[in-house]
Amino acid sequence: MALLEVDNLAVSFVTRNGTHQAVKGVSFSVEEQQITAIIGESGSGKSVSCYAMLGLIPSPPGRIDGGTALFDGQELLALSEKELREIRGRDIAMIFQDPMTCLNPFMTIGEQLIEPLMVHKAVSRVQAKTRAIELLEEVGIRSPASTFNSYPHEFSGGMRQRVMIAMALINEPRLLIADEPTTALDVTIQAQILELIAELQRKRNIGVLFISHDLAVVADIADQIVVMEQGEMVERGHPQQLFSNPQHPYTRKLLNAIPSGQREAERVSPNALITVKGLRTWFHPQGSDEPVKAVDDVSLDIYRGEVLGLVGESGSGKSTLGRSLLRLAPVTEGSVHFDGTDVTALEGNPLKDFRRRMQMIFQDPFASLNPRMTVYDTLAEPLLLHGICDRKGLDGAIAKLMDDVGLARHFIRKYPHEFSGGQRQRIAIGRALATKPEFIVADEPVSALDVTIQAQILDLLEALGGEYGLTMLFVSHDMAVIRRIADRVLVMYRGKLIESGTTAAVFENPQADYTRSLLASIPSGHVAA
Amino acid sequence: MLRFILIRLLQALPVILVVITATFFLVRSAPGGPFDQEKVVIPEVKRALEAQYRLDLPLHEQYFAYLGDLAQGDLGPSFKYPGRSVNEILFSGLPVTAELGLYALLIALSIGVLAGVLASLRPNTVQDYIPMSLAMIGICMPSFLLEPLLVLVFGIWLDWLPITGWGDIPGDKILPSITLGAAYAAYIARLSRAGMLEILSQDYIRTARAKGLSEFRVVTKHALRGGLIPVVAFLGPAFAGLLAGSFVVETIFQIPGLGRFYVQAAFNRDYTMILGTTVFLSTLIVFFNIVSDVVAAWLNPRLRGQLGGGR
Amino acid sequence: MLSPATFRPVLAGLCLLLLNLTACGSGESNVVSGNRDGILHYGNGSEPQGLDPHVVTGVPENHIIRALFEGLAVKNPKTLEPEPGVAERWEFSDEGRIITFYLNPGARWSNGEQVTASDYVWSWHRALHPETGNEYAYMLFPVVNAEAYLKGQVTDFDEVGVKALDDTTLQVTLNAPTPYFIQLMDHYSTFAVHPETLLKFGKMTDRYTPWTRVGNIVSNGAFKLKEWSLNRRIIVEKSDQYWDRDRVSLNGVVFYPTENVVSEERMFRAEQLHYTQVVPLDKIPVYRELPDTPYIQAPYLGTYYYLINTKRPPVDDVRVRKALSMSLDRDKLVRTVLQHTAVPAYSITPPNTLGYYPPKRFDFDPDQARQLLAEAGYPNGEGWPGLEILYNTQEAHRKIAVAIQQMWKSELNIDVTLSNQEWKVYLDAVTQIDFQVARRGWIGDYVDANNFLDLFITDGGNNNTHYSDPIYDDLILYRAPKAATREERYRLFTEAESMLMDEMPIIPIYTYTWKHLIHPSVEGMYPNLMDSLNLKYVRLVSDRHLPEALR
Amino acid sequence: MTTSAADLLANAEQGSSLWQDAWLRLRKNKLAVFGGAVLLFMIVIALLTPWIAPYSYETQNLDLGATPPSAAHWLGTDIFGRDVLTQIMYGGRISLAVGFVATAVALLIGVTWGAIAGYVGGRVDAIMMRLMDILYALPFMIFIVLLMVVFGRNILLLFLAIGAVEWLTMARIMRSQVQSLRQQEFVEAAVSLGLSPATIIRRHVVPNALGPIIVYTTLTIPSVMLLEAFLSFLGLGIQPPATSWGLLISYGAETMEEYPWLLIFPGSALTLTLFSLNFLGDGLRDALDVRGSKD
Repeated sequence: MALLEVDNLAVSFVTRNGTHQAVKGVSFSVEEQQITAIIGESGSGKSVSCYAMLGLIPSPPGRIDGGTALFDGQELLALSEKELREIRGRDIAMIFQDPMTCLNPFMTIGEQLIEPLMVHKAVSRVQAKTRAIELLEEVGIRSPASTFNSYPHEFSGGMRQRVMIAMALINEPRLLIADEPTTALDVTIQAQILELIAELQRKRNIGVLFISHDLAVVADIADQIVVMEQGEMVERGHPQQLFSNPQHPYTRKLLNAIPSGQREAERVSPNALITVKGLRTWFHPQGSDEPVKAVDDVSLDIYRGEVLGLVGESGSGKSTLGRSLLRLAPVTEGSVHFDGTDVTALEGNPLKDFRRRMQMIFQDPFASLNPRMTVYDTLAEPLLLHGICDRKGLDGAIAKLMDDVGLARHFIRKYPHEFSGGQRQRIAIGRALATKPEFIVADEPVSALDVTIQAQILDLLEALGGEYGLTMLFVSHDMAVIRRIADRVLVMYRGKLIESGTTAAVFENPQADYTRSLLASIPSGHVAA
Repeated sequence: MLRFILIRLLQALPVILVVITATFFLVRSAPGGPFDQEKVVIPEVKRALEAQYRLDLPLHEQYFAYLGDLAQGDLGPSFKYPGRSVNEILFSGLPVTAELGLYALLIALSIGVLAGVLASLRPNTVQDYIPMSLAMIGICMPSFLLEPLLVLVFGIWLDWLPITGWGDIPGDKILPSITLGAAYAAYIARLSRAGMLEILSQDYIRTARAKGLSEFRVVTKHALRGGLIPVVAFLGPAFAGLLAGSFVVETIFQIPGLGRFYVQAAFNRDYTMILGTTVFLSTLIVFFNIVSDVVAAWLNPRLRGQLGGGR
Repeated sequence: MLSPATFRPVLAGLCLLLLNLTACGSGESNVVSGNRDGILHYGNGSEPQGLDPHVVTGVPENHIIRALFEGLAVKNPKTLEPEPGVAERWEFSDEGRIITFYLNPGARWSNGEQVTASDYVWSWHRALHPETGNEYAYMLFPVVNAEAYLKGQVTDFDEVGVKALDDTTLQVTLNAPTPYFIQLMDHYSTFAVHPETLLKFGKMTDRYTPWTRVGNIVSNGAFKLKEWSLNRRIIVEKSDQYWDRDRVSLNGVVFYPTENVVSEERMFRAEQLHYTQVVPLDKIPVYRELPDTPYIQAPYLGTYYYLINTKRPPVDDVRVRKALSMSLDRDKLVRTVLQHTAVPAYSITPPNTLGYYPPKRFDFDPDQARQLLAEAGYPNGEGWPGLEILYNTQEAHRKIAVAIQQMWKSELNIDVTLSNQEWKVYLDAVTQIDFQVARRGWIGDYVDANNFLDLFITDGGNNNTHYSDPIYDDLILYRAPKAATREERYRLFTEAESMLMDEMPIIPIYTYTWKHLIHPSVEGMYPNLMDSLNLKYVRLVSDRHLPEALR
Repeated sequence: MTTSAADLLANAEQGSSLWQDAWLRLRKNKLAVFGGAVLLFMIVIALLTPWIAPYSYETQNLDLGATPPSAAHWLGTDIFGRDVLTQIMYGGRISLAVGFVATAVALLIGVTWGAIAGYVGGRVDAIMMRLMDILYALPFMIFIVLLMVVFGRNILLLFLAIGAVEWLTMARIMRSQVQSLRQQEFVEAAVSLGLSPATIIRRHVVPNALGPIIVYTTLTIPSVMLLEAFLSFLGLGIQPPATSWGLLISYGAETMEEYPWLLIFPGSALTLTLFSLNFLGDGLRDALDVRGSKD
């Protein structure tokens, strides 16, 4: 018998605006000692179904409409809150997506770690601590005894996720639910965590329910894959079978969306639009005398018409570099020549003029659009500001922009919150293009998007780049995306450039160790596709 | 940590100096003087009085003389109460007012936090509406209205509690403390509700629930610490506010505290007393703001690191 | 690590709070324990400024100082006639210009020393010294050269008319016969202080030395200072050195600074006070209807009136002033707003001021008022330029002003605005005569019409109306003091007062009464025109209770 | 490829403007609608008072004195025999005016100050915050009393003085809002478009900080009204016979045993208004939070 057998589960949310069916009769199972992965994009109901059966969705507004969830023969949906509590944290443990927010910042790691043990099992504090330290060691935390009394903020994301895993495992659960446990992490860390989960699963013989939006990530480790779309299960099967012979069109769409291929280095004319020399951007955090050297002595050229990929992990300074070029971050030292003019010294109107010529596309389309301005207002602002068109021509210019970025014109009076992530990113692109810029910094423009949308946006950027004759600095942590879109690649590590070259050269013949480890951590699913 | 506090204290000095200067000249520009009486004072007598209190000097000399005395901790003699120094009056009233403020604050805290937390646990239900409506009443109800109500009900009709005095009769501290604390209880209730709602929507609360903790434990161990930080940050200014705002309560309940002097001093043109209370209060306000900032920062492990103290 | 540490002090605080706050039960009331122990609990209005007789001014101070000190002569609480205090008798000579006080050889300071005539000379020197800044120094101005000494025109105090002939004989020389001078000996500004005690803490003329503190102060009254808690209470206990101690019944008095009248009344109802300084107006009808009411009301030597700036239009016209005054229905005002707690006044001097009755020159007559107004050029209020009443912020003044505003509106059809100002601003405006109409009250310092009528001499400090009439000045300043008999003097006063009311620089409104709540267990408090209380006659009787209806 | 504006608008899907949208959401919130209706009612009554008040405002009937509610005087009369309903209606004019105007002053100063300090940051912020520290450190009761004493009283100054005290917290809230908004990418986007700081604050920052500001505003109005009552009580506020709810309450409180209706009715009017304000404020905040409503 399966460890967890979910059958026809339905969940809905009742709000002021009506009832929303989040999960519409989903069935899946987790076998003992196996990994089942649920794949789906945001809003597909994959997380909700798992939380619902453990009584973790707030009710109201959440409501379980029907179905069964048998855990080890026990009907979870029929249990009282108290009985469910007994199971949670003891038999079924969870790991969540964002280790930054899932650990209580006000409690020490140790205190949080031993809590499930103290609550569910009659152990003394000392015993619990011993056990916790053992586990910390097992999940790969160095000097666990001394970290026991540290607070979460003293750890990096990867380390916190290890702590979360240790916390989940401390009661030797039989089922581990991992909700996007690697999504918020850097690629190299992502690979390590995946490996750790797989290893622990093998060693301890537990069932794992792995929730992810990224098919490539789960391809390696899952024994079974369930694909969900808009609250419904569209396909399930073994990874091999799924990858080789996807049945449902949506599954095919997901597979196709995995970034692949490599751009041909077509037109790298050594005609520099931007020349950066000895650029330093240092920050001085309050209460610390040590400056943070976000960008430290970087020199580079960006050629007219090229897409220059900039890779690096979080904290490598890649975003700061992009912002420094646009004068959005204060430059400490060095020069940035744009078309022969040093923009680091510009102020007032000349600066405003240059701002028109260089634009930026941000990572998070939820944050980069003013939530209280309509699409029309958002697009009109740059057009009017820079006198691209007058009041009369405004509607026409906006309509053209909408067409260019692939948005239906009738959306024009809507607010950002009424759009999906992909649509918002289109608006953001439209805003950047409105000034008819020559140069665009795209800062992780697709990493907050679902995979299928990712592909569309990349296509759009590519197409528009040609149409508008853009030069682009494309910042990303995702090697696959970079390979897909960039002509040349720069690799950044701790504020410095450590490798540069054509995309082909960097990917096929990496020089720096760090580049090699980056490449190695690309989930093999990408390769398989 | 120490450095942070020191810097804050140093920054406070010019602030207080400006306050003193502004008050000094503001007070002096008010019509009427400390020795004006209903029955007119003979000019010779008035001159003698002004000479005794240095009021015959040019204004700027008075100002610097005052600062000189202040530097030595001398707030000068009271005009209204000859024979008493301002220091003496302040320090005779301070313990009483501080005690009253402390009780009021404790009452405000216990009622406010309880109501706020209860409300936050079931937002938009009766359990939320009732305490929050009471809080709204608490905010809206002026103390000069709440006081007679409380006195009438508990002091006269029910005859449970004494209605005046401070420490003379057992139980006479209850009504003034409640009266003074009510408005703050209401603010604290709102603050803790908002803080708790914020924290309860955090991911780590879900983590705690996923661990199988009881709801009580989730609230007390995981949510309260973060949820009450805004309340802690509010306590400093609140306490300073309580000290300064005890005027009505102290007058009505005949409590020998500081508050009765503040407003009276302004009406009496008791220059030294006005300045003394202003200096004293500003110092308290600044001090308590620093304290509550430091405590709030200290309670937050992320900020505690920034304070430089480590753990 | 955080949680218990954070909440422990809070918990501890809560426990402390509970311990300290509860321990409920009202316990024994002040009245019950006071009656048993002979302690009077006295609502005294406010915290006294101080206890130095030559420094303070004010009524609450008066009550305490007169418990601690005693003057040469005191007022009989029933008749207000002088009776022996420190002086066992006194003699007039030189047609009343010289008074010789014979001090009681048994009069003692609280430290056991004898009260001597030279103590008085020293004290009056202090009271009149220009550097002391005694605001009540003018009480001694009838004494030869007293005013000149204060103003620095005479620098040798020996020239002032006060001499110690020996330890028990004090001779005072006056400028002119002053019938009320003996009364002034019961005013604290003429009291003796103990010279050595003062000198121990500073110079003779110092205003702020700690000589009046508990343990320092040496006094000569029926009581001595036992406790002085700022803004909380002042306790005096019976003095074992007082010459007339056998007559003193109380063992002590507790004075409370009952600033808030509403609270004071509640304290009385809860039997925390034997005596209240005032009674809230709105409570008076309730108290009046009680059987055996503790509410006592009696005429008071004071007049409530409106000052008129006789140089500012439209009230520079005497017809307008009269119209305003005649259109005031004082009876109605007293009946309604004032709840019968005042007596309508038609002149400045209160009736029966030691047998003097002021003339009544006009009455409530709206018809004549309208006619006068029309004559002045404002028929039925037409063309009225507006008028502002200035008063200082106080509930009672507000009520009267609001009612008067409406009376003038309805009787004369004129618009009047109100301006309430806080005390010092109001005083400033009144002193500068920067108003049209301003409220004013005058409480007599001594029982004599002169105390009211000399307000309005030309440029008098408390005139405040620009009223000036040389004939009036002559009557008050020169002719009345020289009057041979009381009848002659009163006739001159009547003449002057008639002149005053014909010019109407003030609108008299009512004569004050004083109102107290006195617990039935208190005996020996008598109603009198000065609201003068001599605590040495007060006795407490047990087993008397407030009327049931109050509890 | 030219599209006329008319075309574009005609084709536009039933869009929702911020306020339109907020209005729709607000209408669904029964409490907020109730609050708004009561408030509107109060304001209309206040505006129309001179024409609809049952009695003249000044008319006294001294011999009648204080009487409990009756057919002639629905809410009774006060000690001058004046109609309490009329008094409350006139008092409402002052109270509402003080509440709204002083709060508007506080809003204007506070929001501007806080937005500038928070957005510009650095030295400007430090100086502005020091100035606020100074004002914070002034014992404000004494400060207002002194202001009124020194400059004399008129109602305009009263508004200003109260506003001048209440804006401090407003500025603090605004500043912290702006500081966090400043980190948001859409503000960065606005910078990269080349917008001036003033435009960015006006168009991008302030509208997004409305929620907490609205809530604090609804808290400020009661405290302003109470402050006015307290000042009037001390004789530093409005001049009799003009009155306000706070003043009526403070008089009523003194005679609550004898004439309870003098306390109950003005108290109810004030409490009802403040409750309504609170409901409306909370409703507005929710309604304006376009993001929160989607999920």
